[in-house]
Amino acid sequence: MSLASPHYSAWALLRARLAGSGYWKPLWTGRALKNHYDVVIVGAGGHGLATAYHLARDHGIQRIAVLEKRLVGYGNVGRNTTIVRSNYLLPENHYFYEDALRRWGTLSRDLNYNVMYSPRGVVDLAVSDDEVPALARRGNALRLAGIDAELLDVAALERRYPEIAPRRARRFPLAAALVQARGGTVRHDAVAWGYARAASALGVDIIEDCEVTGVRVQAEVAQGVETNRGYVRAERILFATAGHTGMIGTLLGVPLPIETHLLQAMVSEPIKPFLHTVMVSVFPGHGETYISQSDRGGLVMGGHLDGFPSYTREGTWDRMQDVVEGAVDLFPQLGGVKIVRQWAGTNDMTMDGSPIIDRLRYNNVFLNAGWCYGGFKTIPASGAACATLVATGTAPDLIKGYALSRFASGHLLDEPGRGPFPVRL
Amino acid sequence: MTVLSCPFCGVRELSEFEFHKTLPNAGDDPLSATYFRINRVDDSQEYWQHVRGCRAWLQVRRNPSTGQVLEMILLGTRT
Amino acid sequence: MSESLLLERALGMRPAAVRLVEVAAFNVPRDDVESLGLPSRPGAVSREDGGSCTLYFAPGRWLLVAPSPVSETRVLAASEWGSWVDVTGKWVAMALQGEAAEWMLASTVDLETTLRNRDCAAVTLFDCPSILVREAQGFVVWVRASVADAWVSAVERLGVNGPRTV
Amino acid sequence: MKAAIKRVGTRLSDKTIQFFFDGRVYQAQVGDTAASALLAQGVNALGRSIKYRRLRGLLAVGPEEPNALLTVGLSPMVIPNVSAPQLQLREGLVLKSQNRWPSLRWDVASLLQLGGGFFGAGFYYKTFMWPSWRTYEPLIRRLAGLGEAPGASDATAVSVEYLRCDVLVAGGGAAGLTAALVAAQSGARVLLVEREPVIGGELEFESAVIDGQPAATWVATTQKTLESLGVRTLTDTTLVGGSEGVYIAHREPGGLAGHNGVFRIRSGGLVIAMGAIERPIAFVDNDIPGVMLLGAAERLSRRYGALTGRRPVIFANHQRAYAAAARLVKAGVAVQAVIDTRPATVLEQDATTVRHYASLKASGVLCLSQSVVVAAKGRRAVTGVVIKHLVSGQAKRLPCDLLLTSGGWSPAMHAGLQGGGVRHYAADSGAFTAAQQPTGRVTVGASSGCFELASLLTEAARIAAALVSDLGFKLDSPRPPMGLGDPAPQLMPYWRSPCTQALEKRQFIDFQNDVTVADLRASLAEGFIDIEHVKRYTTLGVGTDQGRTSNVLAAAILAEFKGESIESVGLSRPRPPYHPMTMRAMAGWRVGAALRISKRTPLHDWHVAHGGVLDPMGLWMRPRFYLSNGVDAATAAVAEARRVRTTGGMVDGSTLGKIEVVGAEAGLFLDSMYLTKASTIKVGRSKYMVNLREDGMVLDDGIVLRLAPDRFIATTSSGHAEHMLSHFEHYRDVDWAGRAVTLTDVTDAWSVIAVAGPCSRSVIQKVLGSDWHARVAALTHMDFARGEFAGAPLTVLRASFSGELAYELHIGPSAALALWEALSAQGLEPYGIDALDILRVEKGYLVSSELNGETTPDDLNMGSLVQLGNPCVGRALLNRPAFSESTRARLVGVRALDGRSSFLAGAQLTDPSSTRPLGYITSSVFSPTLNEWIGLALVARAQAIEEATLVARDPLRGQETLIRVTATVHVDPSGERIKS
Repeated sequence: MSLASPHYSAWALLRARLAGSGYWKPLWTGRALKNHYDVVIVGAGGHGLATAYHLARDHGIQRIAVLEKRLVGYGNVGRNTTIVRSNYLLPENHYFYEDALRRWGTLSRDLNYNVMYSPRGVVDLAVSDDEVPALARRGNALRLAGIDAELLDVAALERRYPEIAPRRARRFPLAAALVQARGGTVRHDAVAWGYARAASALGVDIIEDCEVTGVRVQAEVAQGVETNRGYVRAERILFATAGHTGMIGTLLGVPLPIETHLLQAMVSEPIKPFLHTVMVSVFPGHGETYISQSDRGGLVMGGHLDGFPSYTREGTWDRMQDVVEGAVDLFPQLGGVKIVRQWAGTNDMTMDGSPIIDRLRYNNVFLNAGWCYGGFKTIPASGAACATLVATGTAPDLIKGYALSRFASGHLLDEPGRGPFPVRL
Repeated sequence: MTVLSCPFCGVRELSEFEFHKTLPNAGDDPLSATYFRINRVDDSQEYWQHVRGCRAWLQVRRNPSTGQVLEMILLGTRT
Repeated sequence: MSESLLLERALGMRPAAVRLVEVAAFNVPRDDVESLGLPSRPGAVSREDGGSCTLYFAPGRWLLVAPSPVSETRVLAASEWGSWVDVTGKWVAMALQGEAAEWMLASTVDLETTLRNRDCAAVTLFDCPSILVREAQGFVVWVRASVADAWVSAVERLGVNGPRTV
Repeated sequence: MKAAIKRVGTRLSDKTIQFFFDGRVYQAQVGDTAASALLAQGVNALGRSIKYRRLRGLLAVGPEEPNALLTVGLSPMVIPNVSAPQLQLREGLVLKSQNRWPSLRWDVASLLQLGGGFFGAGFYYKTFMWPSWRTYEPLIRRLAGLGEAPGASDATAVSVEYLRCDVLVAGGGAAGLTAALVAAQSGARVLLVEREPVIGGELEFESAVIDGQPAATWVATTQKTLESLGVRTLTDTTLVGGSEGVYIAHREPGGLAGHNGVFRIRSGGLVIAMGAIERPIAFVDNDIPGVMLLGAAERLSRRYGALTGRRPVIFANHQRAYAAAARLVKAGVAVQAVIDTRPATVLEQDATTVRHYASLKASGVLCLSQSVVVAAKGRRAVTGVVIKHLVSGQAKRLPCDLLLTSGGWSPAMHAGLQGGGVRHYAADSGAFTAAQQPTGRVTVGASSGCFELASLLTEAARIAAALVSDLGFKLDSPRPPMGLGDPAPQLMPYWRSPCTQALEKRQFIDFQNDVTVADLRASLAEGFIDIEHVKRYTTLGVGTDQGRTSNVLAAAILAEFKGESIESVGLSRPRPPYHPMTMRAMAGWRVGAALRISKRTPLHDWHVAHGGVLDPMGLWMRPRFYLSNGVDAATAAVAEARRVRTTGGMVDGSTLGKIEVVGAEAGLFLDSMYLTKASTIKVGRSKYMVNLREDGMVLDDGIVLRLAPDRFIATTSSGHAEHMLSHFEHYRDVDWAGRAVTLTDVTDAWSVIAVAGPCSRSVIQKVLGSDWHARVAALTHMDFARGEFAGAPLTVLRASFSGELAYELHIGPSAALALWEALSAQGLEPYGIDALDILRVEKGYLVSSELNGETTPDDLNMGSLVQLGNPCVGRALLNRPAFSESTRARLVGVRALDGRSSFLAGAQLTDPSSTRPLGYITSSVFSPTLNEWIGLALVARAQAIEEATLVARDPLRGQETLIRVTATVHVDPSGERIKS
């Protein structure tokens, strides 16, 4: 009997129905930890798993282990607000995020796992005419790069998204919106599970409950990792540990341009779908809200960081309040709808707001980190590009901008011009 | 973490305070001081401002894994 | 608005009726602060004859509420250890009296903790930067002039939809 | 509608009211909930589940109810998902069942359940991939959700009240009341919050005697005692969040948003006494309407007399079943049978149960031990049960119209797990409790896994005494209340009845989300083994009820399948809020216009009265333009700007940030903050200065005035004022601590009226009078003079935002209006922010479009200032190689090549032959002076050459304009006007 997860399809569902129990198999197999790998990836989140998948699929690397302290997909890949988009201002970012967005389009079929990519549109609302030039600058940059973007005035907004009632009197009246129609949402957990399943099928060992505690180095070459299950030799090591990246830097004695902050999200009780897009609004006086409605009917919301370094995964009440204030301002009809759950993830915030995919101190140690708010939406692109970096030792053009050296050289990728502060609300 | 104790104002809700940055502990050169951090899960030196209170700048030592405040210094004075 | 509430918005906007001075020391605490007639305990309020008072509202910072311009000698003395800045017009006074005063404030601040062991506190009330002062009867709130209207609207909203729901 | 017989219950009055449910009129008594009134009138089915749309009745009486959720009101003014057992009826209330079409009884989509198991956990991940999910999603979304989405605004402000106490007691049952009493007697200030409209908890129906009084009397006495000790009690109020001394409680009387309020409670200690949630037992078709929790039935019976005449079978695994059965019989409920999973010997462990057992037998109630219900029978309502003896395996069928189940209780311990606190599992009671609580937080009563009254009272008193003692209160030998209630449960954990694997898909665990035993099995088979994975894969516990009735049951069944202990399976982590909370309650008073405060200048009312069109700019309200100058912004602004250049105008600049910097070292401090030196400014003079951020980017610019050798005023741009103040304060407090410099925010202490244009000098001279005449005349560019106007301090600064001869009048706010009106009386017209923008772009002056946090001084053509070598904040990082590359953008002026076409800020600039951006337009205006569109742009240094031709590409707005690069100053490059 094969241990491998069978191909998924409507036919398979029917066959499983006829076959009774035993038809479906674990998505990834809990293989034993071996003592030597070509590549050890630390962190079975979206980036680690996607990189493992691409290393095995695109580069034919045989012996790959993904070591995970807790569970597959237990970190930010399963804690975000599921938004995907590529409407970034800077070319280094928008080409990369666009690569991801294109891959989202076919990922379900590539992985044979439905990740429910829903290109329902991402609408960035402007609450003042003063914001329009910046939106236009971004949208025009996108259009010239061949990426979809539309600028809607209030009248167009009203036609397209009447649910937001753009002409309603508000403290900050809506002025315009930048829309990326191909942006949308993806079922977050499915991404981790789908990659884990596909990587496992290609022979990748996914080892849960395996914490990496140190790196063994000899003559400036990393030899392997110490884990709570013993030492594992590794030819190459990739760290993809999101909120715990700062500690990895400290472990290796390399200060990193990263602080770990909490980002929370919350969901309402399910109601009949009325919001068929993703709305994003930033309000003057410390406030941001992004809101969408899931296919279950719950309103999924998020906003700013909690605002101080934290690993607690317990979001502050005040930030939840702040996000909900914004949501009620955008949709006053939601006043009587109840919030049922709030949660938080630990985000690896860099000092310019853009990620880092690069070597880390040693020639055979790599880092995939600094995802700030944007980690989930890049997973397919990050996995492919990072796999190339790890396999060939050379960063593909798409991620050349994400080198650690950019802070010293000044080639910063500071989308909002916020400067070297993860938090400035 | 729900409150902080301002050395001048006493116990106030967290929302009155704003975190600014972790202390430049990765080196004194401007590049390190501006961008690079030594992240410890149990001990973080930070600048905060009691911006919606007395506006004092504070140096706060915290355990970011628990939120526990280990030390709180009122800045702006030279002793 | 509740009848028992007296909301005044007079002091700050009346020209020459009152001078406001913010005093800031280079260093805190300083031994000679009291010799200059400034209260030295955080949150202390000292009141003088003639209606002037001094609020110790932030580390090394005092707000002097004086009926007349501050004397030249005090200003000169300050240059040794700090500064005196005329801020007349920066703060507007709101007097809250009557039994409604406490619950009105309770809809925006934990009054007891904020004023524990002190008579004044720099605090954000209804999102407005304010200095809250406990008076013999009720409170005086010094609100930043640019948000005084916002403060009054917030209080007026409470009159219709007061926090006393129980 | 048949006339209902008057029911008797602790919460009912005789007065009858009418309400509507799914279009029919029903009668109720005042005090009834929607659930009690409907059940009393034989309405069993109250909703449909979210996934399979199974017809469902009431399961529980509390916020844990997963099934009976109703929509209240008429479209579009509806409130969805209101828990029927918590909804207090009012006259004429309109209720609707949810998630069904066309009716609750006949629902088309319920055909989905025919595929039961097919649509089980993981279904969606395995299909709908071709051609894409988007093909199917709209149809699937049509079936999503529970209640109707409200269509009308429901965002009125909700009151917020800050409360302070020493001990917050959450829950007013026997344990909570005892804890409150002990704490209050110690002198601690106690606040008690109770979710129900009355206190008492289970004492409302439990047969108990406390301190020699019947339970109801003890509750009443205790309430009086608490009152006399100053304890404030908030009923209808639930603890929803918070930890470590700040807690949030939500008051929602009648189970309906509308009169709700939020309490923000600061407390030294927290006593969690929130009771426990009864959990069902899994058996086949345990979700048919009429299958209900035993405790729910007790409440319905006692509070509302809603079950009289019904014929229930009781199925449980503990002693309490017999006491409950006896009470139901006494209340006129024809209990058919008590099915107990345990051996008969357990019954003999206490005399009370023996007595109940005997009396039940005598009443003709069938009592079976070691027996279980394996299946409920019935289609739309339960009509019978199939019972099986656990030892003999014999099965039989019993008719009934209600099936009351109880598998024990899960302590409500959400609040005990925030901010530290771990879970502990007690195998004997099948209860998870919170352990290792941080200081100041304790759990008592059923919340702590204590289910027997006598010991519960003693323990609650002991724990409360220890808590107040930790908090520093003295207590002389607390005397705990002595009580006797229902016997200890003697519970033997029992989770699910045996069935074939094929039927497991009808053993429901999470009713709202249709998670069945089969789903748990499937989840494990597919490798989702950890409870957190199971939750995510099956959607267990993610509904409105957050799995309150299902979590422990699911853990137990997983433990069975995995061959592990329940403790090692654990529960998924509970998340706040502990109880669903409306969004408007969360928003409190920050709704509508009050979302954020509005800042106003002293001239606000004048602008409004004179046709100023005010828009938010940050938190400020500022006039964009005046209707007196044109019907729309574009027309008016051009007219206003033209007038400034030809005659003059005035603008309200009060929003400018102002910081007074004082002290012997003030100049040196400012030197460290600005690219150029302030210490070289002469007294009475001012200077245009630029700040850098730590990373070298230009942060802000402004004019610095030197009032005295040791006194400066630094002005900042309006939008950056708050940040700049903090930035200055940071350096003052960190690097300049104790040095001779102080900072005082004087933004609101000075109103600013900027008067610009050829007539400005003469108008000011006229208005200020003869005293000022010569002084104003003597001012050269960047000079200022100080004095008084109308009793307020006045500074007249000759400086220009507009490139005209211009003066900034800094005036004490008390005289701002007088000065403005005096200027107006001299014929000076106001202009708005849009006109100001035109004037400054004509002169190439910068605003936030150019100071966007991405530009170095060199990018903004201020390289010469850097060359001066002042070692200020941010300067050290300006030497990075990227900043001098030829692709790095630099500020230039731009105009249309044809001198006519328009272009807009935000257009990208490219070579005519390429679409690769080389820069973008930061600002653009129609210049009335030049009669053409002009702008500023950031363009790659290689192309930032005057007269270079570029294309402004604006595909978003369908514009493409050939432009030429110019100098940044479009009008009066030699500055003749300023100097005039």
